[in-house]
Amino acid sequence: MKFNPRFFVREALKNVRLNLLMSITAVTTTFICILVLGAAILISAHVSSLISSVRQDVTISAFFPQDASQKKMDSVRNSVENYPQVGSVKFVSKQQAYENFKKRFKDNPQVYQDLGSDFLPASLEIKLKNPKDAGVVARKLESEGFAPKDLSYPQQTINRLNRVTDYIVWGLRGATALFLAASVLLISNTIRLSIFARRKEIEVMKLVGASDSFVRTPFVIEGLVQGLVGAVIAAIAVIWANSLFVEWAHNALPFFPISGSDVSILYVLAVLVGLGAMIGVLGSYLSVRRFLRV
Amino acid sequence: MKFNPRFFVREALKNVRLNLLMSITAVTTTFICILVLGAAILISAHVSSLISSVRQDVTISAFFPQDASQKKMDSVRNSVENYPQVGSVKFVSKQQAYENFKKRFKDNPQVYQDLGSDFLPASLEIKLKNPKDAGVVARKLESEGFAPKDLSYPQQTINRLNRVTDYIVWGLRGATALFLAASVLLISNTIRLSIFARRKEIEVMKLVGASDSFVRTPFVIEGLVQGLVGAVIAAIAVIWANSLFVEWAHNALPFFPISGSDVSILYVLAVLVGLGAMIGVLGSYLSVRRFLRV
Amino acid sequence: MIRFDNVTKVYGRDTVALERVNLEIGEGEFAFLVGASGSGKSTVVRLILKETEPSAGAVYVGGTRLSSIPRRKIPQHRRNIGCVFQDFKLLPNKTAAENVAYAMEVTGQRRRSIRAKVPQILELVGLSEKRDRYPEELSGGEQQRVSIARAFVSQPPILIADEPTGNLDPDTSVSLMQLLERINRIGTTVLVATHDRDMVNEMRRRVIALDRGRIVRDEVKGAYAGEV
Amino acid sequence: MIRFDNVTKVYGRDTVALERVNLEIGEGEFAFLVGASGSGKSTVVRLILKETEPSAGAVYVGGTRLSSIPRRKIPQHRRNIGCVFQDFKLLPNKTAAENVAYAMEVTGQRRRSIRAKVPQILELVGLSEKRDRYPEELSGGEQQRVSIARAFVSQPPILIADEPTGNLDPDTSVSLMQLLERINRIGTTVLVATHDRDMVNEMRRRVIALDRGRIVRDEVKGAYAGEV
Ligand SMILES: Nc1ncnc2c1ncn2[C@@H]1O[C@H](COP(=O)(O)OP(=O)(O)OP(=O)(O)O)[C@@H](O)[C@H]1O
Ligand SMILES: Nc1ncnc2c1ncn2[C@@H]1O[C@H](COP(=O)(O)OP(=O)(O)OP(=O)(O)O)[C@@H](O)[C@H]1O
Ligand SMILES: [Mg+2]
Ligand SMILES: [Mg+2]
Repeated sequence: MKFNPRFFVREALKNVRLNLLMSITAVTTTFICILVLGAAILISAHVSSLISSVRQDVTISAFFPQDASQKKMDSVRNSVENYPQVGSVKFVSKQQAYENFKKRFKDNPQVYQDLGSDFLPASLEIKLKNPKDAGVVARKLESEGFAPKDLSYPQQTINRLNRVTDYIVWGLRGATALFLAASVLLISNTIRLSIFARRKEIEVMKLVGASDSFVRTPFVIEGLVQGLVGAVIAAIAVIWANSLFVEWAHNALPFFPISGSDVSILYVLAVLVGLGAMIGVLGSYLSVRRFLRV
Repeated sequence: MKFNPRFFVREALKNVRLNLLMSITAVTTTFICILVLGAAILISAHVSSLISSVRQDVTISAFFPQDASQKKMDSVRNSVENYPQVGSVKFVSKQQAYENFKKRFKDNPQVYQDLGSDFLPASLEIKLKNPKDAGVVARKLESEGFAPKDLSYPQQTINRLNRVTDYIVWGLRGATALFLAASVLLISNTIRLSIFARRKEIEVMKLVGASDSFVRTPFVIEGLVQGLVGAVIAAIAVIWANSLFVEWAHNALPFFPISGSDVSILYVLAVLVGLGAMIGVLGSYLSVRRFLRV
Repeated sequence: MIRFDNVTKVYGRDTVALERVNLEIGEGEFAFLVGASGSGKSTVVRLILKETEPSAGAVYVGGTRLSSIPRRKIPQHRRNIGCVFQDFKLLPNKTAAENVAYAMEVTGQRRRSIRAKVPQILELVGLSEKRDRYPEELSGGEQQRVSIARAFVSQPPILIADEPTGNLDPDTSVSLMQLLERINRIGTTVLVATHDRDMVNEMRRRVIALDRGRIVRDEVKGAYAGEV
Repeated sequence: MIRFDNVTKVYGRDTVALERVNLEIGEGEFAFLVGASGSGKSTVVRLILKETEPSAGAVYVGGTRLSSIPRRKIPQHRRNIGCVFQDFKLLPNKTAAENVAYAMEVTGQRRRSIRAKVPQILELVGLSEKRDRYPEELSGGEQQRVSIARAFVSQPPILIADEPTGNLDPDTSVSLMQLLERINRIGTTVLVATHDRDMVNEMRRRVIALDRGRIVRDEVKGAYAGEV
């Protein structure tokens, strides 16, 4: 038997048209599921990028002795800058430290009003690539000549931050996985029901001599079309909502580093549409199979 | 015609049994939707309670002049404690302030090593009921005799916190509403399909003289049963997962004030089960209706 | 009892199923409706049941003009008509006995009388042994007999049978004929649409012949074909 | 061509539909299968189509034992058999013409030959005008004729008809009979399960009579009832 793709596509499209109520239901279901899933993926992406930007803010302050020479300090700075774990290094002079201190306590100037401008030591502010490396970098700095008491890094805060953000990321991944599983189940449930409603037709096709694949192919194409349509609409909606959100976040939450480039739109589009198509095809395939045993 | 409830219940249960595949599909769909919805409601509740506990941490520090008498300070404290916006007031003596300062800068003792133990002023630490009231309370404190420069409250932080948490709460509410709408649509889609598969039956019933309500009642009861079963299982799963989470959070995130009592379990149960039942009943009712016009 | 007043029925745009049909079947009468395949017999049945509306003209049953019956009174109207459908129209999720019982349940009859009546009527059509079978577990003729039993069971004043012997062997057809006659004798108006030449010719009852939607013959003691 | 070797078919636990049936229908033969309602005629058809399996014994078609046909070869087997089903089994989402064409499409025939053949065969059963109607827009007899056309269209070596005249008027039945005869004359093996006494008696062909699952009569030039 020749395989005739045009015949099958024609059959599938005719069926979509004739079983319009069922097709619309299947498309709606796919749309909703992919929409929620897409939202979950986007939110995960934004939160992840937010978290990693927060993490980058973690710094180690290394205080120089009050009597350290500028030359010595410059050489230490150069060496620290070359640590692989280090993102950036900023030198804070005594004067700058005093200014910062003043700024920090500007609400109660009692604190500093009686102090000279050089009571604070100069320091390096070291941004890490990954806050997990704080311990390693601290030990390296000690071998550089810093006393442990002269290293300030909020280890507990870092640990907490790491744990909490780890949990948040895992929580979001878990939720996305849950939505994925739920979507697969819900969409294939819908497809199963709509094929169940046509099980007699499948029986008749088999009885007049149609092979399994001859019966199945139009259903699978139908599932593909429904999945694609639902997923494409959902993907467009998700991407549109995302661009609205990014724009809004820029204005409403300017201190939140949310940007459109956090998320690869094409990637999301491909994943969602691919998923919709896949569930449509697989759901139809498996649902038809159980009624083919005639 | 007498209304015979036992007859209809019997009919409905028989139908559940005979259309087992469809019943299971409907129950699964309800289960999944209510599960996701329940998870959303719980997460909202936890995050809300977390946020309000974080908000309560916002304090105003009011620094007394270096020469204020203990009597004067006590009387101010009493008066502040009676502000309606104020949750609690803590008096911090000069000595305590010095200890706190030492603790705060324990990583770089250079900061305080040359200072006497009384260089810091005594202060009141005022916890607010609602951080939005910071401005009001500050103005009251000024009328109490404090200079504006002696009042320290992180207004910007408060504003940001308020805005971000507002957005988070609204985001969560939005997500829950979205899930609710999605659940209603998905469950009623499933019900519609399973009734669509039986539209010929409805036609026949009408042709042999059954009234609309006679045809409809078993379908509605069937929808009720399916909705209830799916929702009850989902509610149990949600509540069980919540208790696991609360326990885990106690150990893994001890600094997070998550507790089992954040969420009224009975309330969640009632809402979810009620919702499942309602969607089941309404979905069936509306789906049957469109096939009754014979 | 049943009156067609200049009834025309057009399906879709241009399928004329009935054309200016005038017809009166009195109370307690027995009539056959004959005609080639596609001549409009089932359409007559559908109009009497108010399953479809005439395109022109009016159908009266028991003196009521059907188009004036409001939607919510239709069930009441249908309960007065027992109908054997050409395609049986059995409920697939109900056993033979439950299908028959359903016709009594819709009228709100007591369980006790249903329990008494259903086995009796199944016995009458020879299906006592098959009472707990679902339609798909029955042969064609058995399904047809379930449909017949369902039409009889609540003893409606009007009985309509559309091709009731299409799947029955001649012997069973003869006993069905006798059954219809008995039912007619107790006052039921009976209308049978059929192709069964033997049945029509033997019973010598009123024959209404349709041809492409028009009544071409209406004889009081007729035969299947004209002038036998 | 078709051989039943001691075939017993039990549905469920205790419904014996066929009991030790031995039967042979040669290539090019024409046979009627008669018997009361529920005697097992449709079961014979179902077994030949391998729609169901015998409980005991073996069915051979074209020399092949059906139980030895693997699942994936079943379609091939069924394409050799044109079947008019008692309940028509039309595809509700296809028009009359599409239903007929489907039987050719499954065999992978060219569109051109399908386009040529289908109108021809619809003409033959008198449905040219109804070719674009969906089954639910057709009368009972018209649906039956679509089913007949579908069984013929791909000219299979075996033709089985289960109650093909149940919804047809006597005139149409006669032309169907002539059609079956013509088809048989070009070498097709024909088996007709029927209650149509006139058809059987007029054709004088082989008659196999079933009674409650057993073969009670097998005459070469038989009549509907024994010894007419
Ligand atoms: N799926 C099934 N399950 C159980 N019993 C069945 C099933 N199909 C048929 N039967 C029984 O098997 C017997 C033979 O059925 P079959 O359909 O072969 O009869 P038939 O000769 O075709 O009758 P008819 O002339 O009424 O169509 C009947 O008693 C019927 O009730
Ligand atoms: N739903 C429909 N839509 C369009 N045409 C229809 C519809 N139902 C019936 N027809 C057409 O109306 C005509 C009369 O149909 P009807 O079913 O009344 O015939 P009938 O006398 O019962 O035939 P049969 O003996 O074959 O059952 C036929 O030509 C048929 O094709
Ligand atoms: Mg008809
Ligand atoms: Mg049969």
